[in-house]
Amino acid sequence: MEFIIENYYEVGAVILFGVGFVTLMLHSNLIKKIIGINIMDTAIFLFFISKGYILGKEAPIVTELSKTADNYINPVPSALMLTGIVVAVTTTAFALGLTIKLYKHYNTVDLEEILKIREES
Amino acid sequence: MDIFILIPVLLPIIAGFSLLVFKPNYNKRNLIVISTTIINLIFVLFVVILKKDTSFHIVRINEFLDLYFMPDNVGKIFAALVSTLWVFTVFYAIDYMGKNSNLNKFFMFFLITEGITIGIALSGNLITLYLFYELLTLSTFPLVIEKGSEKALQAGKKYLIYSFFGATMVLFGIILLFSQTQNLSFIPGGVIESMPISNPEFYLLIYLLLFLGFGVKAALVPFHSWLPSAMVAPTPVSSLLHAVAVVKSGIFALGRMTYYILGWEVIEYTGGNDYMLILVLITILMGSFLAIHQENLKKRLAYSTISQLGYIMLGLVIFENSSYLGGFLHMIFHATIKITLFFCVGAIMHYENKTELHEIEGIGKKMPKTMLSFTVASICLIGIPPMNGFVSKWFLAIGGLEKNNYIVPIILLLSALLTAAYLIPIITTAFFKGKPAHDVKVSEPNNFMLIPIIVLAAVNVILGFFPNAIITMIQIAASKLF
Amino acid sequence: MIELIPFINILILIIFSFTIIIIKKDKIVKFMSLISNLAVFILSIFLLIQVLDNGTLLLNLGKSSSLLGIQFYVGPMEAVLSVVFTFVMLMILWFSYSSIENEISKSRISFFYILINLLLASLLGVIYSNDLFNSYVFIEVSTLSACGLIILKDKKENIKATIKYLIMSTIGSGLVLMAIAYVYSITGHLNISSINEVIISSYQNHNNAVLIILGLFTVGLGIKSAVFPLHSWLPDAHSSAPTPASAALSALVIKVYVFMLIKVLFRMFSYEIINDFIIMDIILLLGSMGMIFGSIMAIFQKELKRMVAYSSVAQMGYIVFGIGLGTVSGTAIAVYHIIGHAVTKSSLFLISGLFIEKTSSKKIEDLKGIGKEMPITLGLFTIGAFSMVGIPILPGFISKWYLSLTCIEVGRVPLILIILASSLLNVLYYFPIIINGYFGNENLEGKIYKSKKIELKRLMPVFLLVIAMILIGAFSSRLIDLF
Amino acid sequence: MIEKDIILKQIGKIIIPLVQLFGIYIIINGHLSPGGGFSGGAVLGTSFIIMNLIYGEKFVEKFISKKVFYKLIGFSIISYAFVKAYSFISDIYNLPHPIVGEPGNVFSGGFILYLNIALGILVASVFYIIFSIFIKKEV
Repeated sequence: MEFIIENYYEVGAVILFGVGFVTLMLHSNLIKKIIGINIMDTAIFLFFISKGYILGKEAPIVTELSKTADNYINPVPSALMLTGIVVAVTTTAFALGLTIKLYKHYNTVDLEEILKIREES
Repeated sequence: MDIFILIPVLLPIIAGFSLLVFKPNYNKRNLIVISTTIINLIFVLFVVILKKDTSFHIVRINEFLDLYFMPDNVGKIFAALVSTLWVFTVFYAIDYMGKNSNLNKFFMFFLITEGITIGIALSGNLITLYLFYELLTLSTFPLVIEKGSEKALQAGKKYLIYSFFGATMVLFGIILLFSQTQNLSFIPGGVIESMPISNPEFYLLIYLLLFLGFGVKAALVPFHSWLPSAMVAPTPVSSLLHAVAVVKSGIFALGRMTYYILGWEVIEYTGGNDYMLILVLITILMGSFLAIHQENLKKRLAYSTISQLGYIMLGLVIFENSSYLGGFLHMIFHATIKITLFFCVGAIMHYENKTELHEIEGIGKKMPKTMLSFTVASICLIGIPPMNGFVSKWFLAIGGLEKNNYIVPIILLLSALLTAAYLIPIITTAFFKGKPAHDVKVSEPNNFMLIPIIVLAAVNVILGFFPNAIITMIQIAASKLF
Repeated sequence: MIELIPFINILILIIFSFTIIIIKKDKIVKFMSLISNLAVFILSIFLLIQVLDNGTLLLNLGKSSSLLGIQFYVGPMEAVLSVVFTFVMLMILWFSYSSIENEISKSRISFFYILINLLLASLLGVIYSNDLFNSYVFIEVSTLSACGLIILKDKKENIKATIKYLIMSTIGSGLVLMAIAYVYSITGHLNISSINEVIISSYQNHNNAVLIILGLFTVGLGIKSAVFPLHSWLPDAHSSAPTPASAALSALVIKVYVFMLIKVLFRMFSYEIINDFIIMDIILLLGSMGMIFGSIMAIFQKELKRMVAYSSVAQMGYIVFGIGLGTVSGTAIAVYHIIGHAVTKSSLFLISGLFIEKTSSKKIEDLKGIGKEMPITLGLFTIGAFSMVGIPILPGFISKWYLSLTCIEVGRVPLILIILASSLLNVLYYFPIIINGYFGNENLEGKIYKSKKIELKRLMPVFLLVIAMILIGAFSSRLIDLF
Repeated sequence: MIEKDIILKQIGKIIIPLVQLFGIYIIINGHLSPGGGFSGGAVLGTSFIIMNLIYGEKFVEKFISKKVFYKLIGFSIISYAFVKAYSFISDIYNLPHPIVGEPGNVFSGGFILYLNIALGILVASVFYIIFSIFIKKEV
């Protein structure tokens, strides 16, 4: 129990990841799947950033040059996750675009129904 | 000068592809095909007579993919046999296949197959042999399905699947072997130097894999059924396939494997040959028994081939000097005999359009020379002295007795009886049934067809009387082994 | 200057790809993408020579220490792979010049070349990069551009295939990113070499974490590279894409992820660590299953491109199998098979594209008698199929041979049976096409003879690919010794 | 398109320039204070999106047409690549010794200002283009 409370960022991130993963796997609705992907990605961002966070230290924005590196949190994970966010945004946009297109062709966003249509045809 | 060895292999292949490229007409094509085979025969004889046991490396990719040729006595005899019989077959095939314009492809593969078979004969290590062995399957496959009918395609598929199954087993064996010895060259007595070997079970596995794998092409009994089905091919093809190229390549590969790769001492130590002996004896008997029940002449001969191949394989599972000699002799004699028989049956098929036993009543009066040749060849195959079949069977029986294996001569005798039982009916039906002689107009086949038949029949007789030249050559090879 | 080549390669491709956005004329677009790919190919050859002469090349961008900057690591494997990949891509591009109009509407042609350039850039990025996160970004770029390539052909099935692919590979990249996060959290590094140093000294303290990392990487990259039970997106995606795109996808894209897996397993961890964990056996199992089931499923396919795509699944099985053996030689053969299969499968896909174009049917049964109408094309197909089946000298045989030897080396002799069974199964689905193509007459009867011969100009790239394949087979021992 | 409410239009007139200015501020001050190309570009792009929503697409096209957006993407990315590549290759203004911006002086910090601007333009254009593709359903 103590372990969980101490590492509540990680535990939260892993739970969130699980939620996202389950959403992605179990829902056949494409929009929900995309939401699931986003939750998953967010969980990873949280996990990653929490690795760089050090309690009681500031964001690494240099306003006074006198402060040394010890005063700041680790900026590398945050910088990486910025890229990660961009990637996630791109993927989401692409997936949404595809969904719109799919809806135009099949009149449904339910992936299982769409897969069924293929088998029939 | 060593590159000379390559010519017999490459010449037919190049000539074959030239047929595809230049698309010659009927006469030119015949000229090309005939001249190629004859020139190739001359080259092969050159190699046989002139070349000592030298090797020629084609390409060396790495320690195992090292392709090279090394004609030794065994390979030379096989190469000479193949190229000689090919000449006869070419003449026969030109007449048999007729003037169909679409035959360039057929003759292309026909020539390529010759090159590949000679490649098998001359190859100097197991991997080269395996490469040509696979290529042989691929190049003979179009010949088998020449007719293009559904039945032919079915037979072709069967042939392919069996062959590749066998080749896969062989490959498995080669891999296992290579991992142990790092050497796949043909060395008389085998590549394994240290006797006794430490892990006989492993070598037993290798031996069984290789024997059964090559045995597919040699029509060993559990894997024999492709051979009768492949009878849908045109007669020149089936005669070559079954008498010379394919099955003999299987046998030849088995011989190489037994005596030149694993070495008979190793095999005897593992005891693998005892298991195989049982299979071989079954092959002999089963082929004969099945042959008796065939109405179709070609099928009858096909099952007879299976049985005769068993004889040859006897020489590969009983490690005795005379067995080796007998097996090798029978490989040569069976080739000449069986090709004669097939040619006769093919002539009947081609000119009279008769394929079944009961249809050929009185055919001996119509085609006396053909059927006489058939009779001579049959007598040879049954092994009545002093025909050539007798010589080889004699040595085989002696070999069995030297090993105190009395079942071998018994089975040989029994099978000789059975051989008579399935060949004599053909002769009696042809000569003594049907209309009386003076009613029938004699109409022999074309000379293109007839001359090969008669010459081959004569060769059989001559070989029976004077086998010594060949026996000496084989003895030289055998002396290195025993 | 020459040590900057990896960076310049990627830079050239990206700059040209975005220059294409501004240009309107298709001819110039094609020309530009050709120029950039050719330049990259030539530079890769220089890079290979450099690496062979001077050994592994480490490029720290900005010449800073490896701790902060992005590091490119170009060993012999990477150099050879980049030469092969750029060569294959160049041939695919060459092929596409004459055929792309048939499959893609005119307004989208420039997109095709943008995406191809971007794809190659990201693939090279994954190959070169020695930095986990950088690799991740490149992986994402390659996935998205691959999706883009599939969707270019505006049909129902393409959209469906793309969405399937996208969702699956998003799961994959999510898992990979999670794995990267774990790695970062236990080592504090993103540079593969630095991680290795830390992990070797301290992996026993993090046994569970290492297992989780390995599992996440294997599953994540496994999804992306269509390792057997995770392959379900591949046949749809690769068979519905435009022909040059499916060639690129099947020959290059899935390979890169496997190569990434190799880097992770053997460079980030090491052989000693990896063999302590159960993961190698699982990878071996997945590979064996892929080899068998991929082939079995290919046998039941009725469409040519789907069959070739399933054959890719089987061939991925070989690569994964080589990795799973967990030895240096196994890895070398896996990389060799990546190369051999890249060349073979791209030529097979391009040829099947030609068949489909000329017969205007996707079905295998409509290919009967095709050998009489397109003899040379089917001849090239035959050589490719021979390599798949494993006729000696061709690359397929050599990988099988060495895989078998490695099996014996590690004492797993029964596994050879799987290799052999798989190659027999390959015979079962490639040979009927060839046989029916050359010897089946049914489709020709009652038809006017329609010449479907393809101009030699269009066949040239396929020719070159086949020649390259034979060369790869012929120089196999030198190649494998490099790795 | 349905005519939007007058309040929206009038407020928009005031808000949108402010938003755009704010976006540009974030971009330009990226190397001195929190912010940068991506966040500023996102703000800037959003302003175009709002413009599109309130006044319709034609209104935006009057200022910047779609083709220009595409070209902006191309140019900004190419120039970004060139500048950053130059910095990588020549080792000027690169890690681990980046030139640190001086608070208050916009033209400091080496290439970072230019890179931020290019990135900002890129992000803004991409955001707007994605939005316009979605709203017109011409995916």
